[in-house]
Amino acid sequence: LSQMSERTPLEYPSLPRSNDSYVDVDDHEVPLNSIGLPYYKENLLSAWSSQAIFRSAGTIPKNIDPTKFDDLKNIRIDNSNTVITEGQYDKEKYGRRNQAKKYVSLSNGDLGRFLSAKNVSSPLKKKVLSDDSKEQIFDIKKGNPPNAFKKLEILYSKFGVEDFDFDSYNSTYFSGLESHVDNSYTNALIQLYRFVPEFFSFLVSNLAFENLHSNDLLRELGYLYDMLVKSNGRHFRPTNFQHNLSYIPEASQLGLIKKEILASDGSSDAQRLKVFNRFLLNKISYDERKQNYHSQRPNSFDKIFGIEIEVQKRHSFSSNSLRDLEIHHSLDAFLTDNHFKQLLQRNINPTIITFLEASMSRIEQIKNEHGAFEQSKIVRKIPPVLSVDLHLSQAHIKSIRTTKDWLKAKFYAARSNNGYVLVESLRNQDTSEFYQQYELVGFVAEISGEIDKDKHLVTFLQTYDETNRTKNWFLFNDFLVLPIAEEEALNLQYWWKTPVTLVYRNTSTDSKFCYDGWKYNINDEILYRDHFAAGTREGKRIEYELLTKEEAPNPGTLVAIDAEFVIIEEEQFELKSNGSRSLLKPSYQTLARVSVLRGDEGPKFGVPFIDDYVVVHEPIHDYLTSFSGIEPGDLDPQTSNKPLVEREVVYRKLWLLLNLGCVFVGHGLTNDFRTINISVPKSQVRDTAVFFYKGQRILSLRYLAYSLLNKRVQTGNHDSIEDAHTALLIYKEYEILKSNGSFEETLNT
Amino acid sequence: PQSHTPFNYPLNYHLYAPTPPPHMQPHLSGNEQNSESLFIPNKLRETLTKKNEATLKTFATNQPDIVGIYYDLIPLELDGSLDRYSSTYDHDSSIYKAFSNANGKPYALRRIENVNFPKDKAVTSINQWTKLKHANIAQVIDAFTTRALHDHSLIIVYDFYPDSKTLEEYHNPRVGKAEHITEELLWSYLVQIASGISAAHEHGLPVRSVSTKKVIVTSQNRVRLSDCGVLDILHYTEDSSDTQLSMEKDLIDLGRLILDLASPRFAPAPKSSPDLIRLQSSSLKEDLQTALKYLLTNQPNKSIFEFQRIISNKIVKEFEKIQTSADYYEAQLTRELENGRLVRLMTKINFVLERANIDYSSWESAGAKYPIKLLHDYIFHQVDENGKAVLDLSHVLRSLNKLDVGIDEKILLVSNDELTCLILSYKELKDLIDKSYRELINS
Amino acid sequence: PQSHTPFNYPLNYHLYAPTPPPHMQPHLSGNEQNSESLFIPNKLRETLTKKNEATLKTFATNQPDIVGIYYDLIPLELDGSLDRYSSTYDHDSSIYKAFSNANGKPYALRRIENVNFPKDKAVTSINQWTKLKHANIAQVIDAFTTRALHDHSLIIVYDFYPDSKTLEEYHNPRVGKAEHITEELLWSYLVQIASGISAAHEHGLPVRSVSTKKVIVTSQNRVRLSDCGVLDILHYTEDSSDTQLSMEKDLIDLGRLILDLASPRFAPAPKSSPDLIRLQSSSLKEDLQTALKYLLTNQPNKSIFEFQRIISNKIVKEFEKIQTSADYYEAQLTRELENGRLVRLMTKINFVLERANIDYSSWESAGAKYPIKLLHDYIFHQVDENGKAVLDLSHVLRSLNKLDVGIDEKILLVSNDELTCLILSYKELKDLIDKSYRELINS
Repeated sequence: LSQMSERTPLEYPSLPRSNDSYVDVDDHEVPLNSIGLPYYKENLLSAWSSQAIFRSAGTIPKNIDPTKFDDLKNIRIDNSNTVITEGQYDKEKYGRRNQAKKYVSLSNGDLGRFLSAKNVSSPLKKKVLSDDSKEQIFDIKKGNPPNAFKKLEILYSKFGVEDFDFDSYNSTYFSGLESHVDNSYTNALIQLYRFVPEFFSFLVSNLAFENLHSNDLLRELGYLYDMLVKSNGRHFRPTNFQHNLSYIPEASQLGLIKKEILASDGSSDAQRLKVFNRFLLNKISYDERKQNYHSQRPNSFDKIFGIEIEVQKRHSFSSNSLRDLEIHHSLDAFLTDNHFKQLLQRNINPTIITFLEASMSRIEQIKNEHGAFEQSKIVRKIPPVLSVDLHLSQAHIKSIRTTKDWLKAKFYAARSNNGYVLVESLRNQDTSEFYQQYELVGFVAEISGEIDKDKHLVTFLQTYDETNRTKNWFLFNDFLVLPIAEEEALNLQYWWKTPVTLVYRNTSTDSKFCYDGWKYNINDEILYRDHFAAGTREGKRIEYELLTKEEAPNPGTLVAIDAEFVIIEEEQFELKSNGSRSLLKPSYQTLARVSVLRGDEGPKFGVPFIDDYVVVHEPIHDYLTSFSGIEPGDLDPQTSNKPLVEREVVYRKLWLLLNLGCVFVGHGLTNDFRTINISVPKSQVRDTAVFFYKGQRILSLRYLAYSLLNKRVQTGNHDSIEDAHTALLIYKEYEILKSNGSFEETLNT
Repeated sequence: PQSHTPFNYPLNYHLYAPTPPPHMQPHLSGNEQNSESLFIPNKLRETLTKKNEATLKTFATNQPDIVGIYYDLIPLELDGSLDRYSSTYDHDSSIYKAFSNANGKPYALRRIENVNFPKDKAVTSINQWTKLKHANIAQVIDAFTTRALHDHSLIIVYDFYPDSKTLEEYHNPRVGKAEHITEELLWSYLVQIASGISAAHEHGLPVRSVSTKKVIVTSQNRVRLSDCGVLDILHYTEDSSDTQLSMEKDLIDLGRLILDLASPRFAPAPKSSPDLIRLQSSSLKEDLQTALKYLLTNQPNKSIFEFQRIISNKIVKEFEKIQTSADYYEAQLTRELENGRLVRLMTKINFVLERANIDYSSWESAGAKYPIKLLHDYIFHQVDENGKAVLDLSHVLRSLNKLDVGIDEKILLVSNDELTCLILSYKELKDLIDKSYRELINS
Repeated sequence: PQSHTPFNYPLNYHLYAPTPPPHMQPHLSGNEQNSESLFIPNKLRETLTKKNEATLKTFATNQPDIVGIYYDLIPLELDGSLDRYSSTYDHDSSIYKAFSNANGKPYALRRIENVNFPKDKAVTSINQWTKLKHANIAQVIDAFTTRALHDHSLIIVYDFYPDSKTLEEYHNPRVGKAEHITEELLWSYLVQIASGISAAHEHGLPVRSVSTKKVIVTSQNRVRLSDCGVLDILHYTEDSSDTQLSMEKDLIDLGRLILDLASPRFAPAPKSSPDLIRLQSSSLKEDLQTALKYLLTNQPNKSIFEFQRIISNKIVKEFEKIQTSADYYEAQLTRELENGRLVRLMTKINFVLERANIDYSSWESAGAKYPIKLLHDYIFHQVDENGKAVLDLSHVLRSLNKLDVGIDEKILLVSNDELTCLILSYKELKDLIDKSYRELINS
């Protein structure tokens, strides 16, 4: 025992490898703890506090595309075979050197954008944009485009698109365009021209004429602009316009058709938009000429947009020359490399004016199989509205970013022998009479992200507020519309903002928006006749009685309406293991049948005067027969025994009823109007689903018919005549209840 | 001064020791040691390194960046087949490795293309599987459907087992050497798979995917049922009458799986071939034949639990083997205990030193970091008398360990220009680094 | 001289990587990690470190230097008792740790003092045991008699299981906290010990030493039969008639062992107390009672194998648990191996970088080392958008791991002046580091 208490200090035996021997780094056979620690009684230096928490696990790495950097070169290291790519680094764009990427969790859904999550008592109550969310979408962070400029997604809750809080993106009276639609990249240009008064008034006035040509953009864009105005700040979905565009063969050939899919194909929308711009203006010019072909009406579009260009070709070795006058609707603006270099050498930073001036008189040397030519293109006349497509090289873009005030809000143009002289301001009052003033209406800009997929188009627009007599700038980004300061709108120094298409207009002549231009000489003939897609009344089941001229609708005329739809494309959704179902995209429905009934008291009360089936050219995914009553074959002109018309026919009828001031009665009309693609002001809508709205529940037509009218409806397949009729009766009942003051009581029982 | 000689600070702690049992080296006579027995066996190191590589591997693909909460998808060809159509699922199907945004860990994603569900609830049926944790079942994590892959795909998420192969690919690879099959190995598989099946059946879940194409080898001789839950979703029904039938089928499938593996050319027999005839014509030993016969024969009250009672002596054997290998891993782990400490220490030094915009070559510009820089050079930039670099890991570790503890031993640090020198103790240097590190945190 | 004093105190392992008390521990969710979650868990590391130290520990004694081929003997007090007399062996007895001269490994030596053999052959009976290798039996290595300890001692050599304790010492220690006993743990012991016994019985060997004093705990919840073969030698007889009886007694001993552990105060009952009455009065669940009843009751054809069939479902459960723990050890080992490689990699980078007289900030002056320097900064000198240092250990580990594996993922390295950048893969960087390191060796 005494031996045990006198223990001598611990010793360790010698180990197979001595501590002092040389150890090669790559000798994996030596464990690192073959070298021990000295005795310690304090925290080791290697100890890390467990309070230090690292949050980078799960951070999604940045994708690096080596081709996206400027001045790429390969460097061979120390004469070896190792070759490394070196490029220029853009700190503004990519942030600091070795900047840690922030962790962002993907699982935090954006619930805030749904009305159902906002505790709003009625879906019809308008929410005012809070300052908080305003800040969130319009916060210009250093290095990154603000959220308001980025591509916005519509989110669908289980209640569908109606639950999405569009209003939080737009508190103005200008309507935004929804993004989940085919060719949605064109939204930027559609909005741009919407604010050109000459163009707007031309299109809307033109709606007075009956034009039933298929795939006619002149008409469709007119409808669209009329609807945008009638929407009065609510979002609108340009489905009819895009549908027409998609069916134009030339548009497909030009690569302008971009189906609404969830992933982008990577090609540049900016490039596509410039092609679309030229195509659209030419097509409208063509559509107008086609429409006016048989009438003696003059064509007016070319007077608004037509740029007269004198083209002269001179053979280099002879005096042969060809002279020709061309009409273009847009100006392709670019600087040649030589010209650009010369400017830089002279220390001149080109502005938009330089680009425009150079593009209005151009001399090119052309060599082809016919020999060498010198070709000159001189603009002889610029139109009241000048549409400009910018074609910029990387060097140009760089110079734009470093040039203050590259984009000019106005310029003055004077004709000269060699095209036009453009100046920023008039110094010499004597010559001012030769100059015409042009002002920037707005422009489309490309907003880049760190990766190509994020590229996106937005529009900056200047509007004139007639009541306050002020000019204001707005940002239009699909369904987002925000006021923006002029300096911010015109600022092109951000790495993520590149101009694409601009519109200037001549302000010497005053032109106003004519919102009811269709009023004059309106042609409403279509309301009083049949216009079947194929055949005549014979052999068709006709359940309606055409309107007579004596019954011509007036403001306040009550009509009952119901529409049926078929599904072209089923809804897209995702399921999770917690049982939740998230809607990515609602089903794509198209109009299949519309019934409109006389609603005013009289002998023909409740008698239908429109009961049109609509030709559907696409393959139909689901006829929804039990809801719509539509049977396969009903919508095909070859097989149908129904009164079948083309969509533009029925649309014109409805548009006329709307513009003649009819009041529409129906049940749950929001979705009907949305799918018909019509925007009806509230004052012209009597929606029984809204009247009988109780708590969060919308009462069905069937339930209302049973409880109010003691009537059983919808026992078999739905029938739009019956449903419109039922809604009409319910509305009449509602009026009675309302007038004798027992409505609230009835609703609560 | 001589009291400060290094001998007063023996490096005695946290040393590695000869590994505790089990000793798994090849037979070597007496003091003849090879590196395999002294240090961690190379083959194990290689295997584990390979797994690490398989986990980290990425390459540019045209996959979408993100599916659900998963990113960096890369397709795996677990079954070595390029044919996307899976007869098991009657859908096109593929499998991906991806990382989770929630925790940064890798997972395996089974994708079934173009699905169409009768009921939304089908997907929630996965929750029964996610709750089941078992060493012989590839852990089921989640299921969801997605449109991100340009169709309506069903994705079932599993733990990722790096470098794993299906039994078929392992024992009958299209390229490379097949792993040899012994009767002992068959028993091992039988016991392990039965163990997985019994856990599922205990929870009322038929496995439905017992086949050489669906059982994966995740480590040496370790197998797991994989792709569980897929058919539960695809063939979702609220009618539970087929559960019992499917469980009985699991047993027959297990018998067939072993028969397939036992057949000389690893040829799955045509479905028409009677299993029992195949069994009798095989050259398997009697005990295995008896076990398989139970699995392949229809009889009342047949169950996986009854089967396990029958083969209990084999289970005991496998139990012993797996204990041995757990002990072996533990023993190997004792050799590698100090690695983490050194990583933490070196990271701290590297955090502090050589940050941009500081000139580390003088007191004036670097302040407290000047001696740290000189220490760094002392540790890593040793030279011999000719100025040639001395690259000695043991010097590095010795110095680092002394620094880690912060002993009082003093060292001589010479300036870059070799004109001045500092004499500091490791303790003072430790404090300087600690201080600089704190400053960095609080800056 | 004063420098020797501290070594008498054991190390405080918590200074190595401190863990705050449970209520202070931050709750980590999903993507959050701290230094503890990134490295081997403290508790496991401590256990393994203690094993290393137990293996290496030695102190000066008056023991002879060499016994047989074994040296550096130090006495172990495995059972915590200073009383040398062993009632089991009816001899004075003790146990030592020693290193083998043949292979340098540590072994445990059981010494029985003053033996006197009827037959020389008795010692050779040990060979039956040495051939038996089993995860639940402390491996028997050798037996010999020696006069080196100043008497005629019998020495039986076993593998050395560092830091192991007998069940009694583990669950009822004279000092310190006892390990809690649950019914689940009892099952685990039962399955393991039965596994060891069945292996012995299969070889025709009764264990003869199934008791809480002789079963040792070698790792968390892992037990082994120990001291096997001693009584075979001491009570050597060529008459094999008692083998069957001894085997039956092993079963009863096993039953008693579990009963002893289950009794509230861990009080081994007097031998006279009827086991079955103790069993009935215990509060054990029915399945365990049934199992113990089989062990404690006399019946024809009773065998450990039959017993294992009865408890097969429990064996299956233990089988699953031990597989899971093998997987756990494998995962930890993988991580520590990674760390080992990272230390070597960091050492290389530090060898190569920042050597004097080179400007690392440009291609011209640094050549191949320029990208390595940029990579170093990328790994260690992350900043946030305000330029503040981001000290993210998990970023360091992730990047170094990718570099070590050399994957094809490309990274963007930005020059000091933030005007140019390099785009290259981890693979290329790894090659550059290797190349620079080799140049340094050969310079």
